[in-house]
Amino acid sequence: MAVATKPKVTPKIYKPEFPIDWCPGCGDFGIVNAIHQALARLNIPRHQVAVVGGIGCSGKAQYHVSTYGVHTLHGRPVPYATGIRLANPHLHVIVVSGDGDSMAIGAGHFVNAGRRNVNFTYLMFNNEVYGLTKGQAGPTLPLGLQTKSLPEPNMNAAVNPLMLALASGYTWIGRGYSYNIRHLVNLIVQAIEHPGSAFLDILQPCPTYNDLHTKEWFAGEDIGHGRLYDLQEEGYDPVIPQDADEDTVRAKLLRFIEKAQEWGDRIPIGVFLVNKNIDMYEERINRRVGNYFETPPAVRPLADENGITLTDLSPIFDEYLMT
Amino acid sequence: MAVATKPKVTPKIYKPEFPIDWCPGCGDFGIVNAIHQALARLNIPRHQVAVVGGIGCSGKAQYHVSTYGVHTLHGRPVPYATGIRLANPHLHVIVVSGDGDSMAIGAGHFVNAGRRNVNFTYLMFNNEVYGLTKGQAGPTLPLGLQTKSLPEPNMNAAVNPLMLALASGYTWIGRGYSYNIRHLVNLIVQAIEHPGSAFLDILQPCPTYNDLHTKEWFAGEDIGHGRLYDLQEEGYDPVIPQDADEDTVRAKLLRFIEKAQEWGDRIPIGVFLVNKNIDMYEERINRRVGNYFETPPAVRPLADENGITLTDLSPIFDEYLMT
Amino acid sequence: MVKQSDELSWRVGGPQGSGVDTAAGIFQRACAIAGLHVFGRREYYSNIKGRHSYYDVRVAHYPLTSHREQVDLLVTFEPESLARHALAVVPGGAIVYNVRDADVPLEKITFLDARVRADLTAYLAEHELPATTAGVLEDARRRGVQVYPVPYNEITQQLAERLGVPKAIADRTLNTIAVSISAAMLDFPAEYVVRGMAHVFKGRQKIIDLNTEAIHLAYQYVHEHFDTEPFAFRLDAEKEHPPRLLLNGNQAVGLGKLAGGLTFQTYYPISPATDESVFLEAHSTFPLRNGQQGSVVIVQTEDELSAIAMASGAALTGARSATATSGPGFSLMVEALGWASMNEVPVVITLYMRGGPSTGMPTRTDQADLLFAIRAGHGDAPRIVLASGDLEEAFYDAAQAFNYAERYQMPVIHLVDKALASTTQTLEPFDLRRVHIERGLIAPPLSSPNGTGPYPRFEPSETGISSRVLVGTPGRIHWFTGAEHTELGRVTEDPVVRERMMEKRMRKLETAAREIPPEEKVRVYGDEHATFTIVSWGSTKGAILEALRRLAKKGVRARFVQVRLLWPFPADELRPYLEDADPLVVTELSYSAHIDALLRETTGIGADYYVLKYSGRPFAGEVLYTVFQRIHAGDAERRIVLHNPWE
Amino acid sequence: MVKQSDELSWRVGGPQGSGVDTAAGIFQRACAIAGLHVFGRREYYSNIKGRHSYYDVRVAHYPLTSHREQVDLLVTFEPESLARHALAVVPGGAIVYNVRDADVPLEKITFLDARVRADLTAYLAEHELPATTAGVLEDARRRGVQVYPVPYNEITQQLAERLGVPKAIADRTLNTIAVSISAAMLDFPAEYVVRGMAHVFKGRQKIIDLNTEAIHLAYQYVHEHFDTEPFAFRLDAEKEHPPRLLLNGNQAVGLGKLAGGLTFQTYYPISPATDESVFLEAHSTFPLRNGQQGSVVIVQTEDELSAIAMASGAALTGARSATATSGPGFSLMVEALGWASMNEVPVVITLYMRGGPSTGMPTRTDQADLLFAIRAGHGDAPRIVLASGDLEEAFYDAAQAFNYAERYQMPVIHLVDKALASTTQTLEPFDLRRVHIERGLIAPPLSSPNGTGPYPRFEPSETGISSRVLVGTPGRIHWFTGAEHTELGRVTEDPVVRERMMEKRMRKLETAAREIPPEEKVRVYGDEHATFTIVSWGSTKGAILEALRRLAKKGVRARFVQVRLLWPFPADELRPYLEDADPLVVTELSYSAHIDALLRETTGIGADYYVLKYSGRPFAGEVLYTVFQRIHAGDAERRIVLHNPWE
Ligand SMILES: Cc1ncc(C[n+]2csc(CCOP(=O)(O)OP(=O)(O)O)c2C)c(N)n1
Ligand SMILES: Cc1ncc(C[n+]2csc(CCOP(=O)(O)OP(=O)(O)O)c2C)c(N)n1
Ligand code: SF4
Ligand code: SF4
Ligand SMILES: [Mg+2]
Ligand SMILES: [Mg+2]
Repeated sequence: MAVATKPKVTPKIYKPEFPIDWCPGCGDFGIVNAIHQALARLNIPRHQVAVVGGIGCSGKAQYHVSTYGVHTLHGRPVPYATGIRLANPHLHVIVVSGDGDSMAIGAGHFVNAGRRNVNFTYLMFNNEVYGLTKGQAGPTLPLGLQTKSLPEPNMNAAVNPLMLALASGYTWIGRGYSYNIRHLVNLIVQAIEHPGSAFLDILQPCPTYNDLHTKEWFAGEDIGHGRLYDLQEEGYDPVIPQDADEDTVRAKLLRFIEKAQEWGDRIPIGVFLVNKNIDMYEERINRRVGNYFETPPAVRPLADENGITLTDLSPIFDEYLMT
Repeated sequence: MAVATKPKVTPKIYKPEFPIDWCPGCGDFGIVNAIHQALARLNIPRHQVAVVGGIGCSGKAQYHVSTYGVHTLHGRPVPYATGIRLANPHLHVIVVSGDGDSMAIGAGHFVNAGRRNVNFTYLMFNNEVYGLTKGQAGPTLPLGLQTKSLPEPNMNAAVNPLMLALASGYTWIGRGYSYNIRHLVNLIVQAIEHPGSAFLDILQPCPTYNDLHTKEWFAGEDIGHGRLYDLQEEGYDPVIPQDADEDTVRAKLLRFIEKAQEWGDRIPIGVFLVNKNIDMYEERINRRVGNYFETPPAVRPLADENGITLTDLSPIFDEYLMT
Repeated sequence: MVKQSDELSWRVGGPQGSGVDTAAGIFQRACAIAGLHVFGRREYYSNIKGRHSYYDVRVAHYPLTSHREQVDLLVTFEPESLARHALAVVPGGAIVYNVRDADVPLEKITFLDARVRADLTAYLAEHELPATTAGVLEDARRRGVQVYPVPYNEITQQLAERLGVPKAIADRTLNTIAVSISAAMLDFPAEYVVRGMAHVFKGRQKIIDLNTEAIHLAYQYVHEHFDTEPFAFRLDAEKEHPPRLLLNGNQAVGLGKLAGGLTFQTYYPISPATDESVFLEAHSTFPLRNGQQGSVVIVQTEDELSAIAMASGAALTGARSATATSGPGFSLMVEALGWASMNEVPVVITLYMRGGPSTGMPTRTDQADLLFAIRAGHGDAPRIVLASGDLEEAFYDAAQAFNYAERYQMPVIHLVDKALASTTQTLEPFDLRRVHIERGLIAPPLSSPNGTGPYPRFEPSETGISSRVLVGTPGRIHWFTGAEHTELGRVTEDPVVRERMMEKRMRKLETAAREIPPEEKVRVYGDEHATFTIVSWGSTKGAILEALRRLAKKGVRARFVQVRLLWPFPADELRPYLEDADPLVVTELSYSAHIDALLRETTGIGADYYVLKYSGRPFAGEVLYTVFQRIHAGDAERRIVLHNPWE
Repeated sequence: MVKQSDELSWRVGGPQGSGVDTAAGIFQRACAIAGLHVFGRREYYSNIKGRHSYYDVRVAHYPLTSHREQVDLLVTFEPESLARHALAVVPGGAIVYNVRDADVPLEKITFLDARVRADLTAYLAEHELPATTAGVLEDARRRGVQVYPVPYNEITQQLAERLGVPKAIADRTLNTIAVSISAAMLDFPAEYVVRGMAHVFKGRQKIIDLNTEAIHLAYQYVHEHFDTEPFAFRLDAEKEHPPRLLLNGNQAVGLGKLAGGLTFQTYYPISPATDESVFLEAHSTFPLRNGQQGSVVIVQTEDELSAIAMASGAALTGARSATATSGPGFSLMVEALGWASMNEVPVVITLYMRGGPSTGMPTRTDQADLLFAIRAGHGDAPRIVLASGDLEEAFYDAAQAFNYAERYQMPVIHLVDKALASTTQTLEPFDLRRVHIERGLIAPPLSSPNGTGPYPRFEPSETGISSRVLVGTPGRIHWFTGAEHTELGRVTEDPVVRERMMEKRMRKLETAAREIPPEEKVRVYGDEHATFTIVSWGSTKGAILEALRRLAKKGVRARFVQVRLLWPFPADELRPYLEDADPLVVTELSYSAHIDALLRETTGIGADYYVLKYSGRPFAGEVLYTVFQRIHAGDAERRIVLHNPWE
C-alpha cells in the first residue's frame, strides 16, 4: 500500500480524548503509546485501521486508539479480526488480546489462525495473570509460582507463546516489552508491514496482581543487570528467505527454539522469525475467485439502480435445468 | 496400580459384539485392535477403563471397546476425560479423537490439557480429513494438497501434532501407524503406563476420502521402500530424566524437533518424548487437599445413615461468625 | 399416467456408499426430463459406508409437495432394503430384488436394528412366515404385491462381455440397472433414463457409454423375462412442458443467498448444513448483470464459534455475510449471537434443524430448535427468526434474510431443517427480478477522512434504528462492544444510558413487526373462511398442503395458517384465525409443540389438538390427511403422535 | 437506636482499589458484632482501579431484606463520591467529606460519566449553583443535610507522628478513619469498630495496631471538632444477641454446595461468579462428622466449554459436581448442557445473572437469563431450573440442587444474580441437620467385575428414571452418547427407540413436577388471602418483602407469590393465586418480564401490571412500596419501569 505520499501525521491523532481506567503503572499504557507511534510512523489513515480486542484489561486497548475499535468476546478477537480483514483486505487489522484471552479460552483460534496466515498483527499483552478478573493465574504463568493474587501456587504449567506460535504456523514472531517503547514501536511497525499473520508477545507487567515478573524484575534489580536483551543487537537473523532449502529452514528453527526457551537471567526480545515461504490467505482467495482485491466482499456491488440484485444465476440454473 | 496378580485376559474380552460401521479398509480398525491388545497386555479390568471419544469416525471407537465408553461432543473429549479421571484417579482414561476433533474445534482444550498433565492416554486418529462429514480438509492436511474429496486444493497449512503437543507440554509424545498393530500396541501400552498426559499421533489412512496418504503411500509403493521407520530402532532415546540439566533438556528438545519435522520419504514413528520432570496434576491436587487418592471426588462419603450431610461447616462458620 | 393412480411412489434402498443416491438421481432426472413433477425424499444414517439409506421419489403430472409412506415400486439390490421396506409396498405394487437375496435370514443382515429385526420377526411369525427375506417376499406376494427377482450378476456379466470391460467395471452399473429395470416395468421410455443418467455423469463420456448399454440390457431383460401385467403402474412422459430445475433444499438456500448478495460465508462442516457451503464453494464465482464478475468468499473455520465471529466481523465492513449450521453448531454460536444483537450486526445464520437434543440424530429431521432460536443468549437481545416451508420459500427467504438483517440491524436466524435440506424437487426457475436488495440506513463516507470526531453510530431514534457505518468508511470512526455502550460504542455502566440503549435495541423489534408486511409473516392456504384451522411452520407445509387438498376433495373445509416470521411473533396477524378456529390444530415435528407455547404466550389461545412427530422423520401428506379427518370427525385424542416403525 | 428512625442507611463511596470494600467491611462487622442486623449492597464497575464503587450498609435492630436508595450518612474521601451521592442524602442526614474536596469542578472528576456530569450540572444550574462539589455541598446544606469536612491528611499526619511510622503507611488507614468518623458521629461505641476492623485484618497484628490508633484518633477528632447535634441519627449496640454470620451471596452458595456434598467444582473466572469458586478454593478441606477429612477438588479450566464438560465427566463417576458461571460463560455451555440432558447427567450449574446481553454490564444485576436458561440448547432437553430469593435460600437451594440433579438425573440450573452475589447480610448459622442427601437410583456393583454384558443404564421406566451406574462400577459397563441411543447407551436412529427415549427423558420432568413438594416450588408471603398479588422470583424477594411490610402497615392487604422452581414451571401450584389475583403484578429485573411469558404460556393468565427495572441495579423495598401503592390506588400505567439516575 502506497502511503509515502500522504502527509505525515503525529501519534496524537490516534489518541482519543477519553479517560483510561487501567491501574496506575500498568504496562498496558506503554503498549498503546507504541501503537500510536507505529501508526504514525506508517502514516496510516485512522479509518483504515481496525483494532480488535478480546476481553480483559488488555481487551480495553482499542478504546485508547482513535481508529475503528472492536471490543469482541473473550477469546474471540482473532476470528472477528479475520472476518474484518477478509471482507476488506484494504484495512490494517490489529488484534489486542491478553494471555488468557489468547492462550486459554482463545487457544483454539490462536492455533488455527496460524494455519491460515491472514494478514493481521497480533499483539498479546502477556502479564501472566487474568487482570480483569482479579489476578487468577494466566496460561503463561509458570507452574508452582504464586503471585500475590493467588491463594495457592499455580497448578498449571505455562505455555510458551513463541513455541505455540511457531507450532501453529505464524509467519512473523516477535517479543517486545511494554516499558521499552522505542523498541516496541519498531516491532509493531515490522509486524504491521509483514504480509501475513504476525504474532508479537509483549511482556507486560501488571503491578496490581503480578508481583513476580515486575518492572523491577525485568530491570534485573535483584541480579544487577537488566534481564532483557535485543536479539537483533546480538546479530540474530530471523528471516527464512523465500525458497530456503531444508537445511537452512531446520537451522533457523533450531535457533528459534533455543532462543524461545531462554528465560530467567537473560530474556531475548526482538524478532524471532520471519518466514517468507508462505503466502497470505488473501492471495489464496484471490487465486480462487480472481477479482478478490478489486471487489472484496465489503464493497462488491449488489444491486442495480432499481434495487434489483445484480446476481445472474443463469449459468448455475443451466446446471440444474432438466432438459 | 498392582495388576500383575490378576488372572490374564485375552483381547477378546474387550471386544463388544456389535457391528462396526467404519468403511471397509479403514485404518480405524487397526487402532481398536491395538487398544484391545494393549488393555489385555496390561490386564486391566473392563470397568476400570473409560474410553472417551469426540465426534467423527474416530469418535466411534469407544463403541468397539467393551469398557465404559463415553461418546462426548465434537472437540470436547479431553475435558470430559479430565473430569472423569480427576473425579476418580483409579480409572484408566483413554481419549480417542480425530485430527479435526483434536486440532481444529478441540485445539484450545488440546493446548490447555498439556499444561495440566492429567494422567490420561490421548490417541489421535490422524487421517488428515473430516471423515464423518465427508472428507473436508482436516487440520493436519498440508497446504495446497487436494484429496479426492476436495473441490479445490486445501487453503490452510497443516499443524504438526507433535510440535503442538510439545509446545503444549505433553509429557509423553509418540507417533504410531494404524497398520503396524504390533508396534502400535507397544506404544499404547507405554502411553497408558506413563503417569501423565500421553499423546499418541496415529497415522490412520482413510481409504474413502484421503487418496494421498494411503496405505500404499506409507508402504512407499511409489518410491520402492516403506516410508515409516521406528525411531527406537535407530537408537533415538526419548527420555528426559528427572532433574535433567538445562543442556540435556535443550539437546533432547532439538533432537525432538528435528525428528518431528521429518516427513516425506522417511517418516519416523515411535516414542518422541518422555518427560520425567513434571508430575501429574493428580499429585498437585493431592498436595493441596491431602487425602485425594484415598477419597477422591467420586467416592467420598457424603451422608450419614439418616441421609444427613456429613459436612461439618463449623470451622468455616467460625471465620464468618461476628463475635 | 398409471393404471390405477395418477402418480407413482418409487423407492430405492441400499447401504450407504453403494450408490442409492446415484440411482435416485438418475430416476428423478429421467422423470423431470420427461416433464413430470418430482418430489424426492432422502433418509440416511450418520455414517459413511454400510448403513442403510433410502430414497423416495414421487412423480406425478401435477406438482407434488410431500412424499408418501406407501410405496408403489420398491427397487432393491441387497437384502436389508427388502427387509425394511417390503411391508410398505401397496397391493398392485412391485418389488424388484436381487435374485440372490431371495432367502437371507434377518439375523444375517448386519445393520438391521435389533428393534426392526424383532418387530419384523414377530410380524412374520404372526403370519407363520420365517424370519428371512423369503418370508418377507412371501408376505408381499400374499398381499398382492408383485415380486421380481433380478439376476444382477448375470446382467453385468453380459454387459462386461458385450463391451469387453472387466466384470468389476460392469458391476458399477448396478444402480443404473436397478433403476432401468424399474423404469422398464413402468413402460417408461428408455430414452429418458439415458438422458437422466447422462446428466448425473455429466462430462464423463466413458461412464455414460457404459451405463447407456446397461440401460438397454436392463430394458431388454424386463421385456424378455418379466410379466408386468399384474403390476399396476405405468409412467408416461409429458408432451409439452417448460424445463424445470431439479434442486434440493441446501441448493435452494445457497442460490437464494447468492441472489441476495451474499459475499462472505463461513462454515464448519456439520450435517445437514454442510452441503450448502460446499455448493457455494463450487459456485463461488458467477456473472453480475453489470458485466463484472461476482464472487463470494467461503471460509471453512476451525469451529462454529469462529464461524459466527468471522461472519460478524465481515458484516461490520459491509459484506453481506452469513453462516450455516445445525443445532450443535448453533449452540456454540450463542455468545456471539448476543454480540451481534448488541452491536446491531446484520449477520444471517441459516439453521438446519436436525434431531436433538445434543448430537441427537444428525441426519434426521426435527423442528425442536424453535424456542431456542428465539431465546438463545443471556439477556434480552433482539433477533429476527424466519422459517421456510418449501424450496421456493427457502430461495426467496434466504435472499430476504439479508434485507431484514440490514434494515433492522440485527442477526437473522433462518430456520430450515434436514427434511427440507434433503428434499429434491422440480421447480420453475426462480425469478431474480423479484429479488430486491435493501441495505437499510448506512452513513456515507466523509470527505475529510479523519472526520470531526467519533461517529454516534448507536444514536437512539424513534424506530430504534441508527445509521450503520461500514468499518473502513472515512471520517466516521467509532467503537463496537458487547458491553453496554454509549452512542459512540464505548463501554458505559451509566443506568440512564443503559436504559436508553436497551430500549433502542428492543424497539427495533417493534419497528420490524410494524413494517414487515403481513404476507411475509403469515400465509393462509386452503379455505380461508373455514374454522378447521391448522397452524404450523417450516417444512411441514408440503405435507399439510397435500392433506388440505385431499380434505377438500372429501368436502372438508379447512385452512392452514403458516407462520413464516417466528420472531417477532406475529400475534396480531394470527389472532383473527385463532379466535374463530374450531378446532385449532397445531402440527409440528417435535415432542413439545414449540409454536403452541408462542401462541399461548402471545395470544392466550392454544391448540385443541396436537399432531406431532419426533421420530426424526417428516410428515407425509396422506398420513396427515387421515389424522385431520379423524380430528374433524371428533374421533381423536388431543395429542396425536405419529409413528411409523419402518421409516 | 437513632433519633428519628429505627434504622440507618450508610453509604461509602470511592475509586475502586482505594479500600471502599474494606471500609464497608469494617462498618458492617462492627454493627454485626454489636448485635445489629446488617444488609449490605455493593455497586462497582467492571474495572480494577479507579472507577467509582460504593457500598450501602443498612443496619437495624430487626432483620433487613433490602437496601434503601436514600442515604442517612454518606462517607466519602474523594470528590466523585460527593458528586454522585450527595443528592441521595436525606434531610437530617450527613455527608462526611475530605476537606480538600470542598470545591472541585465536576469536569475535573475523571470518571464521572458524561451523562451524570450533564444531569448534575443542569440540576445545579437550576438551583443557581456552580458545577462543582461546592455547589453539591451547598445544595445538600440547603436541603437540611449536615456536611462535615474531614482533614484526612492532618489526621494521618498526626497518626504517623504518634506511632512513628512513615506518612505513606499512616495514609493506608484512610478508610478506617472515614468509617470511624462516621461511627463516632453516630455515637457508636469505638470498641465495635475496633473489633470489626480486627476481624477484617485478622492475624495481621501490625496493621490492627495501626488501625486501632487511627480509630481512636478519628473518634477524638469528631468529639473535638464536630457538632453532631443537628445530625439526626444515632446507633446503639444490641444488648443480648446470638452471634450471627456475616456472608455474601457467593459465600452462601459455596457453603450450601459444601453442605450438599460437592466434591468437584470447575470454573472459569467470570464476574460475578468467580468469588464463589475462589471461596471454595480457600475452603477446599474441612472436617466430616464421621471423623474423616472432607475435601473438594476445584479446577480452574481454560474456558467454560471445558468447565461444564469436566464437571459432567466428574458427575458420571458419582462425584457431586458443579460449575459456576455467568451469562457469557453459560452461553458457551449450551452444547454440553444438552449433552448432560441427553446422558441424564446430574450436574449443577450455578448461573449468576448479570446485565446482558453479550458482555453487557458484568458487575451489574439482571434477571433476563430466565427464558434462556429454560430453553437453552437445540432440541427438547429436560433440565431443572430453580432460583433463590435470598442468602438463606441460596444456601439450602445450592445443597438441594444436587438432590434434584441426582433424583431426576438431569442438569440443574441454579439461578442467582449479581445482586444476591454481592449482598452481605447477617444470618443465623445454617442448620446442617436440615441438609439431606438424596442420591436417587444407583445400581450397585456386581461381584463378577466383568459382568454379564453391558448394563441397560437407560432402560425406560414409568417415571422415566432408570438406575444410574457410576463409571468405574464393576460389572456394569455401558456407553454414553449425545446421540440418540438404546438402553445400553449405543447410538441408534431407530424411530421407535428414539420415541421411547425422548419420552423417557421428558417424562422425568413430569415426575419431578409431581414429586417436588409445592413448598419447594412456590412460596407465598404476606396476606395469603389478599387479591393484590405480586408474582416474582429470585433476588427481588427481599425488596418485595419490605414493600409488603410497609403496605401492611398502611393497611393494604397484599400477597407475594415467589416462584422458586422455574422449570418444570409450577403452573398448577400458581393457578389458584393467579385466578383470583386482582391485580396481578409481575415484578422483575428485566426489560421483557420473562416470568410473564411463562405464566401466559402455561396458565393463560398474564400480568395486569409490570414493575420492571433494567438499569442493572436492584429494586429497593421502599421504591417498590411506593409503586405498589400507586398500583393499588389505580393510579399507575401498566408497564412501570423504575429509574434511578444516580445509582
Ligand atoms: C466467556 C467469558 N468468560 C469469562 C469472562 C471473564 N473474563 C473477563 S477478562 C478475563 C480474563 C482476562 O485475562 P487476560 O486475557 O490475560 O487479560 P488481562 O486482563 O490480563 O489483560 C476473564 C476470564 C468473560 N468476559 N467471558
Ligand atoms: C459442534 C459440532 N460441529 C460440527 C459437527 C460435525 N462433525 C461431525 S464429525 C466432524 C469432523 C470429524 O473429523 P475428525 O475429527 O478428523 O474425525 P474423523 O471423522 O476424521 O475420524 C464434524 C465437523 C459436530 N458433530 N459438532
Ligand atoms: S489489573 Fe494489571 S493488567 Fe489490569 S489494568 Fe491493573 S495493572 Fe494493568
Ligand atoms: S470415512 Fe475414512 S475414516 Fe471414516 S470410516 Fe470411512 S475410511 Fe474410516
Ligand atoms: Mg493477562
Ligand atoms: Mg480426521
